[in-house]
Amino acid sequence: MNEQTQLAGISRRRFLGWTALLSAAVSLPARVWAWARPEAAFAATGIDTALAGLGGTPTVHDAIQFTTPDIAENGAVVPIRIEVDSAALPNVSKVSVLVEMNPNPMAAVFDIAPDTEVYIETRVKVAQTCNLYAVVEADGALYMQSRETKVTLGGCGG
Amino acid sequence: MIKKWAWLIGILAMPALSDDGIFDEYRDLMGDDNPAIFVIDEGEALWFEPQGPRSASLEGCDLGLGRGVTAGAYARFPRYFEDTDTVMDIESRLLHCMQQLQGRDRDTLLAKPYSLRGDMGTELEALVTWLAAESEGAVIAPEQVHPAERAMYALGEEVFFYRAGPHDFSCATCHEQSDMRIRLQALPNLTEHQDAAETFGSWPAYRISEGLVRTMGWRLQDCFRQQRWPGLKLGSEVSVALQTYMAVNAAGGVMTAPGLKR
Amino acid sequence: MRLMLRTGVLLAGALTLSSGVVSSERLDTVLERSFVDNGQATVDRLQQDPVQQACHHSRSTPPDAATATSLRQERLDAVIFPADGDFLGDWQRGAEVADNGRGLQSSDDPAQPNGGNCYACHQLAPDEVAYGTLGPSLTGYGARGQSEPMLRYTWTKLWDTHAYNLCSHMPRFGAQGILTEQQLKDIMAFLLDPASPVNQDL
Amino acid sequence: MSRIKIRAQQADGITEVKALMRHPMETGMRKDQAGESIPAHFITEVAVFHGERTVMRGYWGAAVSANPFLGVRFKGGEAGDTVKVTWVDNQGGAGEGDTTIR
Repeated sequence: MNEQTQLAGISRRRFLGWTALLSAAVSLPARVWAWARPEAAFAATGIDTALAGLGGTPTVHDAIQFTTPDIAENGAVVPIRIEVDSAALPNVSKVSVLVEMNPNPMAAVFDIAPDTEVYIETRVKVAQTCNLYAVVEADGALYMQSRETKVTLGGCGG
Repeated sequence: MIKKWAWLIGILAMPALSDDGIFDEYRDLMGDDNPAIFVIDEGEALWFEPQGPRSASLEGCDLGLGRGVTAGAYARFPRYFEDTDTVMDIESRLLHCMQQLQGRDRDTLLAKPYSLRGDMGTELEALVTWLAAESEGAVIAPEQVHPAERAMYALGEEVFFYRAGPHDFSCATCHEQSDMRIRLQALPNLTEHQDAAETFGSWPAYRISEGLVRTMGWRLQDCFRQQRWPGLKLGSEVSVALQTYMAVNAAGGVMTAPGLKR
Repeated sequence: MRLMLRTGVLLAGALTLSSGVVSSERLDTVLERSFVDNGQATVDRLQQDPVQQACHHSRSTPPDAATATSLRQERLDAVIFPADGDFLGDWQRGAEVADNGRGLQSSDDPAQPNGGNCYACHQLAPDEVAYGTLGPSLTGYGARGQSEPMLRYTWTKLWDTHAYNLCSHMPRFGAQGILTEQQLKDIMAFLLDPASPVNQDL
Repeated sequence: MSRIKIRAQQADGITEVKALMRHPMETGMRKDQAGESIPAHFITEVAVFHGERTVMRGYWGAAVSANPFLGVRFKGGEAGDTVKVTWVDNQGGAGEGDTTIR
């Protein structure tokens, strides 16, 4: 059965010693990276302060395709997708996701390498029905798209 | 058998119970990736790990198909075991093996069988998840041969319709009609084969609301909590009886667990 | 009141019933063994009252005509109407009661007010999309007016649905003490007040 | 348990990477059953590498969902190339996983 569980190179036998192995294998934390986590934006408790932490007020740009569900089955996991048409908006270097009504609206920032696609998929927590923002930085300017996602009570209500 | 890319190619799909398609877009975006894949690995590792005073693994555990046979075993539960002279669900059978083979203490094992808020999973949850994955694609075929197995079905049916508590709720209150929902949650009609098969076959399941895999034993406990009933004991006659009722109604369906649910 | 162990013979051990019939004595002992007190949700809740018993044995459909008639009348006679004769409270507070799904579960704080959890089963205000379908839609309920018979009918349905619909799935919010008289008045207003969102077009 | 499942697939010069990480992503705002605060525990930084090249670096807050999913696309990449995903969290934990492009 071992070959069947070789997912992404992690066999069962390797998994058994995985935790110990990790501390040795992964010693390349943030310090050696050239970019930095925008701490002010992450610490912000309101959408305006969070945007200020990213560098200002973005303008709406149609080259940003921001996909979120209109209605989410559960706020704990809301799938999002951000795609930028690089012909219409070139040189995108950063992509950010913000959730307006979360205690800390800043959810994630992605630094995009110069010669790659601008395409990000992830899942975020959405505390209540509100607007989600996709903000991108290109040539030092900020652009955005926003979408409302409804968060519903799916179960027995208790 | 665990399929290498099962988490990416749609085998762990959401159930298609009726909720008027309101979450189709959400589920489309979610895709088929199911974090239960991690829990399957964890359960498999735990099965082979020597534990307890006897430093034994669970490889000698008889889940009904012979010692150490895991493939397809989940799909045959609940079933009668001669060595205990009772009908057992998979969770109580695993606890039995942990006591008998590994020499572990029952009260300690029962202290926290299911995850609480903030946990990433328990040993029992992981083992059940792996064993369910070992029955993926298997036909649901609970034993109904021994008189005790048939009696369990009858008891399960009786309890299913039993109304009690301050809200007068029974299992049937929510689960004897088709195409109904509570809030936006589709409710399976567990008296009917199709819904019973889809439901029984998709537990244990990763619950995205909790970030955890939950088992059928937990599911029943939580139903009774919401029914305003007292606490259901793991492996109790009522728990095993209701699982038998569902499994027999589901018989002939296919195991798809671990599922992915809200 | 604890569950009574009515049979001393069929105690612990394997189930050995040979047919599909489970006697009620047997069921009591099995329930007693299978459940434990869990906070406010105690095992005595499993003792059935006459309504629960009648509706259980008939599988959620009303029992025989004679039993049904007498039970229905008994429930009707037991309805307690508002002492001050005023049926309508505050629809805004009623909206909160309708939305709240908590109360009387082992996981709930008994010091907090119970909810009515109306949206679990009914459509009410049309802008709330998360409603269940186990019960009929009550959107626009206020169109039925506020005549005395209408007020008494609606109150009775909330207090004890079995007075009209024996073996309905709906909880007995008044008779079982789930909601207070004031909460029931607030729900009445939420249903019937022309200003309530229940009675607005989307 | 620090593990990552990764798939990388290449078509028409674009490689798509999908990764699933085992992590609780605790916000620090939840309480456990006993009423005690559950400490914040979340991935703060994540990176995707194609061989030696960094194709994406992410900085996350606790609002990314538990057992996080990440999908990215990059130009280039041939079948057989190595794709690696790494993360570090706010408690000093780290994870790494790799796969080959199909």
